[in-house]
Amino acid sequence: MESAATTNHMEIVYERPVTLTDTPMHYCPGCGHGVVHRVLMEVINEMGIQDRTVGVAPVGCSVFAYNYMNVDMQEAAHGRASAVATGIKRVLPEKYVYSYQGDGDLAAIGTGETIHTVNRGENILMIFINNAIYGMTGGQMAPTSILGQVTSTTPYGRKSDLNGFPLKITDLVTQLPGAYYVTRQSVHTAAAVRKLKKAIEASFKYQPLKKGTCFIEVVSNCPSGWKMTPIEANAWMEKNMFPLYPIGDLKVPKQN
Amino acid sequence: MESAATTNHMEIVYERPVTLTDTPMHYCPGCGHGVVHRVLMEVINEMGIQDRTVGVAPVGCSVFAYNYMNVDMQEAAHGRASAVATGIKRVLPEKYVYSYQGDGDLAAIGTGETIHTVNRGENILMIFINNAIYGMTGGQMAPTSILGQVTSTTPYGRKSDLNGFPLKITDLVTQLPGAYYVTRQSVHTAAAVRKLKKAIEASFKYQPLKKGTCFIEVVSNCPSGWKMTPIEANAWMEKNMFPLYPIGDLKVPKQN
Amino acid sequence: MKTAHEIIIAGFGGQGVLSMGQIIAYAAMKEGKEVSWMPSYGPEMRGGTANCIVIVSEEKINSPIVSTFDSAIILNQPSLEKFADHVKPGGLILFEESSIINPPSRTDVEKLPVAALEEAQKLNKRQVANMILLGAFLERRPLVAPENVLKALKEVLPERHHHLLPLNEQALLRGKQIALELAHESVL
Amino acid sequence: MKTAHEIIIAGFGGQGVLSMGQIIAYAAMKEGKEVSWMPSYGPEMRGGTANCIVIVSEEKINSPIVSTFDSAIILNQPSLEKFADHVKPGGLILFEESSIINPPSRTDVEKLPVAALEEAQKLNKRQVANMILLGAFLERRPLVAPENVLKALKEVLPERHHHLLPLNEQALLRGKQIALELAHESVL
Amino acid sequence: MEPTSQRVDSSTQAETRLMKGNEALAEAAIRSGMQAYFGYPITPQSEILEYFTAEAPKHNFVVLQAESELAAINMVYGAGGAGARVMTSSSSPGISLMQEGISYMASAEIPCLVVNVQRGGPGLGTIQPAQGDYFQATKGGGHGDYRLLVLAPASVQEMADFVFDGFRLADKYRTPVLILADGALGQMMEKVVLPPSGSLPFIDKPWATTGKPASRERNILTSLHMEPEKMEEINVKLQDKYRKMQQEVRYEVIGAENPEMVIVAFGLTARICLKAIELAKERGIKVALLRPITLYPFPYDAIARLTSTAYAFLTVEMNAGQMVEDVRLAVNGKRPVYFKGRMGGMIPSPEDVLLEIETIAEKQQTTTV
Amino acid sequence: MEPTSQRVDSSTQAETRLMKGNEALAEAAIRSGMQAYFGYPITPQSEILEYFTAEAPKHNFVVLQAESELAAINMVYGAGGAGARVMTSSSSPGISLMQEGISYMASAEIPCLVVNVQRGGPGLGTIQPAQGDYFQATKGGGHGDYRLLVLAPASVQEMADFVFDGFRLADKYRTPVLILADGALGQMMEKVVLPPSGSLPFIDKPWATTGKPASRERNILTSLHMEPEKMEEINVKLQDKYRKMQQEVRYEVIGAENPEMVIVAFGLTARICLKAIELAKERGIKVALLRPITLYPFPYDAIARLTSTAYAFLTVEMNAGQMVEDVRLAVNGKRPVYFKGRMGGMIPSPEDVLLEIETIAEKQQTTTV
Amino acid sequence: MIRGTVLINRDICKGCELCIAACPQDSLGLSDQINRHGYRYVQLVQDNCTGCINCALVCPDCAITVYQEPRAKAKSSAQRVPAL
Amino acid sequence: MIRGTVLINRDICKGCELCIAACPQDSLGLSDQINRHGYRYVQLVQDNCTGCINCALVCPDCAITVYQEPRAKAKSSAQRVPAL
Ligand SMILES: Cc1ncc(C[n+]2csc(CCOP(=O)(O)OP(=O)(O)O)c2C)c(N)n1
Ligand SMILES: Cc1ncc(C[n+]2csc(CCOP(=O)(O)OP(=O)(O)O)c2C)c(N)n1
Ligand code: SF4
Ligand code: SF4
Ligand code: SF4
Ligand code: SF4
Ligand code: SF4
Ligand code: SF4
Ligand SMILES: [Mg+2]
Ligand SMILES: [Mg+2]
Repeated sequence: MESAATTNHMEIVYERPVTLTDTPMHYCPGCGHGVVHRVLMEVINEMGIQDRTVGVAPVGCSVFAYNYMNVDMQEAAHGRASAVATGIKRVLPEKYVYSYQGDGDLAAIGTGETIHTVNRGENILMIFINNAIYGMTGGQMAPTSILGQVTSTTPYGRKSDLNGFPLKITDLVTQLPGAYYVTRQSVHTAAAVRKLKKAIEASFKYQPLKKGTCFIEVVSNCPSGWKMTPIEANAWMEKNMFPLYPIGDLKVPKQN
Repeated sequence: MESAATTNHMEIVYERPVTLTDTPMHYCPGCGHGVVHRVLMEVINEMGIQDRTVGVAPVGCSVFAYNYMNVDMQEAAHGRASAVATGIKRVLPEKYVYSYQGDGDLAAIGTGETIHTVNRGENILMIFINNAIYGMTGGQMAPTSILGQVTSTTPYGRKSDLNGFPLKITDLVTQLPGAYYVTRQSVHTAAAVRKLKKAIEASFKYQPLKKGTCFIEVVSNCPSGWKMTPIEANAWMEKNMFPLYPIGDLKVPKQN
Repeated sequence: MKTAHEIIIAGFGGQGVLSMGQIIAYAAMKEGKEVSWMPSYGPEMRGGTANCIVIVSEEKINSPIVSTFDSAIILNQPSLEKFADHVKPGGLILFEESSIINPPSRTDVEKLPVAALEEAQKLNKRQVANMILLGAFLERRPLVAPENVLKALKEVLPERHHHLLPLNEQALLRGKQIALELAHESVL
Repeated sequence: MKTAHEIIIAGFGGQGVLSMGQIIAYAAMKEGKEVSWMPSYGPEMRGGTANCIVIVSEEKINSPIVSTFDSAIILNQPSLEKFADHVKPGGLILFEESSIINPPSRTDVEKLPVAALEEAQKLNKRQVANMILLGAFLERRPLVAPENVLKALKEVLPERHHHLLPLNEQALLRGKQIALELAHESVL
Repeated sequence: MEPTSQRVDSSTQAETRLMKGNEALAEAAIRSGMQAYFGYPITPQSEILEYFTAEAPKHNFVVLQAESELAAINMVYGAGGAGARVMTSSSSPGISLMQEGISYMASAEIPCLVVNVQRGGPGLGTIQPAQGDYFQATKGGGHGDYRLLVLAPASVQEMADFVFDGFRLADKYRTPVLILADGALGQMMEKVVLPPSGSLPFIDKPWATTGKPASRERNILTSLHMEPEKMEEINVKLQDKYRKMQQEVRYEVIGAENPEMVIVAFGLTARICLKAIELAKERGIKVALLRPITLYPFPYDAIARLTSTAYAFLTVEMNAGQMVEDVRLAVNGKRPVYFKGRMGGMIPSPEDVLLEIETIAEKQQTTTV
Repeated sequence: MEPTSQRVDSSTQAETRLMKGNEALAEAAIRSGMQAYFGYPITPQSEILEYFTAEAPKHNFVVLQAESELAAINMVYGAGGAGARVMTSSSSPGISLMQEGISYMASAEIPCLVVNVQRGGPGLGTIQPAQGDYFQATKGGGHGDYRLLVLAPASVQEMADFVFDGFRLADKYRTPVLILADGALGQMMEKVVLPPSGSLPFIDKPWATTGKPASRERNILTSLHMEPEKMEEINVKLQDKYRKMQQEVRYEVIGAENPEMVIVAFGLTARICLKAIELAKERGIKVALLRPITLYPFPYDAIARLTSTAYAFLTVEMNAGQMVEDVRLAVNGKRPVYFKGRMGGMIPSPEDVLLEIETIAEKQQTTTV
Repeated sequence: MIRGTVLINRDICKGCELCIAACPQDSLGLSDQINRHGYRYVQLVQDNCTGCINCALVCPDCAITVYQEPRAKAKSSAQRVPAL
Repeated sequence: MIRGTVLINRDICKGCELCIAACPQDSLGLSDQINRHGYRYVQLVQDNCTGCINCALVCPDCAITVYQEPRAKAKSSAQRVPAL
């Protein structure tokens, strides 16, 4: 530990939440997964719901989320996190249940489960990390990869005629009557992180109302998969992903 | 054969197309599947593309479509017709390829394939028979069943909190950039049948342009599953399904 | 009667073939007998033919599927062609008269043509033709007591159709009568 | 040299451990030898440790996975701890000097510490440390001819990095020199 | 439309009813205290889901028609992991789609009940009864080394009873249990004595993910272990469990004492063989039936013991020859093992089987003369 | 990031290269005239898809990253049914998801090549090499009675060669063929002599759905046959085909003539055993290796013949004991059959195997003394 | 008014009555007879058919062939297939 | 201006530099040393930290603890967790 100024007489204004385990995270330097994990755990800590929360980890870089998140967790098969979360929530309707998935997991192999979970309006929070690539398996094209993006399976850039178009799955789920709250956030600046935190807070507050699914897309980075430094990656994300995946709310509950 | 008036000196103004086999169809009396089959085969006959067309049958009441449609056909696993059609079209890009699926097939188990096929803009025609029920397996709830609808798995009526909402999958695929032409039609009147025929014609004309997927939903009936006479069924459909699934074009190619 | 009685009931779907079998099975069970009811469950779609095998036995039933029968109750021509030869010598072939164009030619079985449809029309309800057949059958093969058949009927019919019970009872009786009348002329 | 030479090369991911092995294998193949290169392919994510087993043989290679080695080229401390005891008596442990805090204590093997990182810094390219180690290794175990190593390098390096070939050659040479210098003081 | 047996009110009393196998199974599940069912319609077992949806309002269980079998099995994973007594059911093609999920559950040790009311395959096949999924059920249709405890009912009564056994064993071994039935068993009606409700106790599941209280570490359910050493450990643990499961082996032997011939058959086929054995007896051939009730664990020893009296074994299945491999492994070369199968939805008749018996008996005669 | 072996230009000449198994397989596929590939990334075989996407512009084949393994296998069905030389590849969990599709293809007789580069299971498991999918591959992980022709490569060379064999056999028998490799074979580099392009002829596929000309009836590819009689007919036809396929059995025997002990092992494990056999020889124990190259058809007869000389058999696998059942069936009780396995991504070492050999040899000594 | 007529394939007609509902002329009605599949089939009950083909368009079983007196310019939407 | 400071867990810092970019005070910089995972870690390079917690908010590895001189009314968005 290192600190230039002395901390005597100072008070802690930010520290690791107890809901985050001590295990150092395996993510690459600068990877957005870590930030989202932390913010999620901060909210659970601050809301005091650690003992009533069950999370579902996906297959993807965040497959080990359960090593870091200090809540009961299940690790789902690739793409099925929302089905697993459905199973949990249906038998434990009073618990807080969330799923956490990448773009390959949620928007490729898991498309059917994603659409139907939201369409049923399962009273869960779905967190969707869109980094426009398959991080874990070594940087292959994701459904959300942008046109022209070079990945290990689009070495000459994604072309719509060969590989289809970037899939805006969040826009699709927004259409579904089961969606209660849908928002798209990011974690590349302190301000963005604060907004994401509010969105997660709101989602957990909505959950006991049983009004439907809360769905949060986080437009994120993959420095390794994109072959960039974290700073470059965030800049690339702002420049190339934000126009396609604009940050902001897509559906907010009607005041009543 | 029976005819009150003599047919001497008269000419045939409607007869069975040669693209429809002689096999009597196994569908229940009044079932819309038969009409759609016939219209589809009329178009193929009239366009003279029988020798360049490959169809894909689903699992559902129309599983035996290949017994009636006099074109080369493959029978796909439940929900995978559009993946099978993708496989065919990718290796035979100059042929006309269509898939034919029910609502359980296309919008439940096959949701992922449906979304991704259209999102890739596969240059095929997808025909989607929405009869708001699983006809083949005995009248279970379909993703498109309407709220309150009594089916063998919603004996007290479909409830959104238990069973989710009617899934307007055609509205979803309309959003996808790969969709070139999306329309919703029906077959309960002669006028409706004429419109459907136009839609199918248009779709096959678009196919060689390689501009993306043509998607035709046919809002149809299931007298047996709904436990109604065909006439009652069509009336019920107009009254209950059309408001939710309004007939008309959802996406038409831009003129250019 | 020997310890097990094996019956095939066959016709078109919708003729009440399957419930006929169920009623026999249910009534026999109520009498403490061993029973099994095995439908030929059709293709995953409507229509077509339907049949079921019912076994009523004093002992535990092993195979619920048999290929020869003590009795056959036949409601259409294709079924007759399929099953007529599978009735054991000395067995019974009971059939709906108007539905059968070519009656069975076997001479080593009892043949009982019942004009059930016609009779049902007379009762103003085509749907009870199967009960007429059942009544006739039970007259010739009294596997279960009539009062138990009525009880079974009550159990098998959905509540909302219970007002039809008297009509069904009437049909059963009519069937019994017909069989009695025919008994005199029946050819072995 | 006996008919097969079994080598382990181990370090952190990104240190060029795997390509070192590939270069040896490729060069040996060009010389008509049998070769195998077996990476420990890591978890489905970035980072962590990496190693590969390279076998160069006059004869057909059966198991590409072995648990004792003729030579070990070690680039970090965890790898040294993992593999030091698996080097056959009389074998070679070559290691990057600055990365190893506790050098191997065995006395029945040849130990060759090479300050590859330091030397690479001198060449203004940390990334060629692995070539320095390779040069040193081939000096002590001349499994393949230097010209074939250069050829292999050309094949293994992506085209866009071909301008680095001279630098790599320099590094190889520097490694050779170091090994020669050390040879005099090396302890068995 | 086929008639449906009358619905019964689950009760704390045992009750005798005439029911379809599918319905008896569903009613038994309700009485067993099942807490959740997730499934997708498929013939010949859709009655199970239908029965649950009709009964649900009267009881306190979850029933959900999933969007696919894939979703269903993963919902089962979630609910089972959360500690619920949970099940799913399907028929052959649908069960194939569940293979990945089943492998996951075996590995993460999620107790649950899976019911396969088999139909004729391969492919879409037919909806007629078959036993073509024996290999898939007993050797593991999914990837990796795992086993399911497999129960093979042969009557409507067993369709009901094995639900209780299945849930009990699933909890006991923290493992998915499979009931391997067939379309005929699902569709036929027989008398069934329904077990009383509440007779199957619930056990503590301290490993379940129900929310981490301060008093314990978080619970994690996973099948991922990147270190092969750790993954091997998991496998060793599973294999130990499977060894322990051997004690659950069940079978019955019916027919001749000191038989000259033994038929091995399971499920409905076994009952058909009993009829054939009666016929054979009339012809003076002493045949016994060995009916495996658990297909995994398989009654190898029981079969091996019979090699001392029987001169031949005949395996009868509604498939092209699957269990016969296990019978051969049990007999281990000591006696000839014959096979008779019907496929694609065809049911062997007692006469089919009798013919085999006679042929084998004749062969034996010629050999011994 | 691991380095990737250099890409080579497919050519009409045979070429010698140093390549990863996955890449050699992909390059061989291109040279074999493969017309379409559909796949979904999964470690340890993603290089196959990556290789194809990099090479596609230079050649005339279709490569498509599907949205899932489920979609991929059904695209294979479509393309194969349309007459194309088509393949997919995946690793264990992904292959489980393909089981329904594979059963469909076997039934509809769609020729294609499926590659399983196995990793440790069950469940998500680990990405390290394993052979835990032997049962799934050889007994049918999907539903119904069907078999795949299964080839088990043991070297990078065979990873390449078996693509040619696979496509040839798939066409010959109108059947899906499976290459059962493992992660180590996919990731390791060896010398490979790449077969020249164009050396694998194309055959006529009059059954393919390519559009119905006036000159023939329409072609229908289906696995549905509602009449059980018809479905049984289909099954009989399939079983006939599988019997004919027995002639394709391949294996090799290496090591001592008239061995006292025979090791049966496939794939990479076989090569590890060879090393162990060398070590055993030094200790005076004469051991031979029988390596099944086709896992289905399995070399039962070849193994049975060896029972005349060997006093014991040892099966070594990277699983909990799967092929050993087939070895037992082949040996049929004539000799003891031992098993040594490592699981969950662990690779047995030659020393592991040697220990088993010595233990068996000792046991034999004590018995014979 | 143009004269037409229809030929109904009574063997494949399922008596769904959709054609009856679709006929603007009320020309069609159910027969009292049943065909070999057990269905009451449709027949012409009035000789006022115009050959508008509406009935044929809605028939799910393609059981209806429609004839019409020749006109200078046929306007039916169905292609004229020569009756071979 | 409020005074603050940060404590950086150098063992888990991965040197991604995102905190450096996020700091409005330019208080942070990369050290020349590497930690045991091989990463150059971050350290305070100027003593002008205000305790605004921006750095902590963007840190993917939760490597930063932030301190601040007590104010009458703390306005940080993070919950005050008593340091036990
Ligand atoms: C059935 C199955 N298919 C494929 C895989 C391989 N796989 C693991 S993670 C992954 C994709 C991960 O991408 P994403 O969901 O975007 O997560 P990220 O790593 O980018 O966070 C894939 C294809 C698998 N484990 N299981
Ligand atoms: C994998 C699989 N799951 C389930 C089934 C059973 N099944 C056959 S058709 C069908 C649904 C049919 O409904 P739909 O697609 O709406 O077609 P329809 O019959 O209404 O035309 C189902 C669930 C199957 N054959 N395969
Ligand atoms: S590969 Fe990408 S998504 Fe995965 S940990 Fe690294 S940076 Fe994050
Ligand atoms: S069940 Fe419904 S969809 Fe199927 S044929 Fe009958 S009416 Fe048509
Ligand atoms: S052609 Fe027109 S007028 Fe004639 S019967 Fe048909 S619908 Fe009626
Ligand atoms: S529409 Fe066709 S099937 Fe229906 S009644 Fe008329 S002719 Fe018959
Ligand atoms: S953001 Fe965190 S991990 Fe990155 S450099 Fe700063 S302290 Fe280190
Ligand atoms: S707390 Fe604010 S001022 Fe202090 S180092 Fe972090 S970002 Fe800079
Ligand atoms: Mg991603
Ligand atoms: Mg439908």
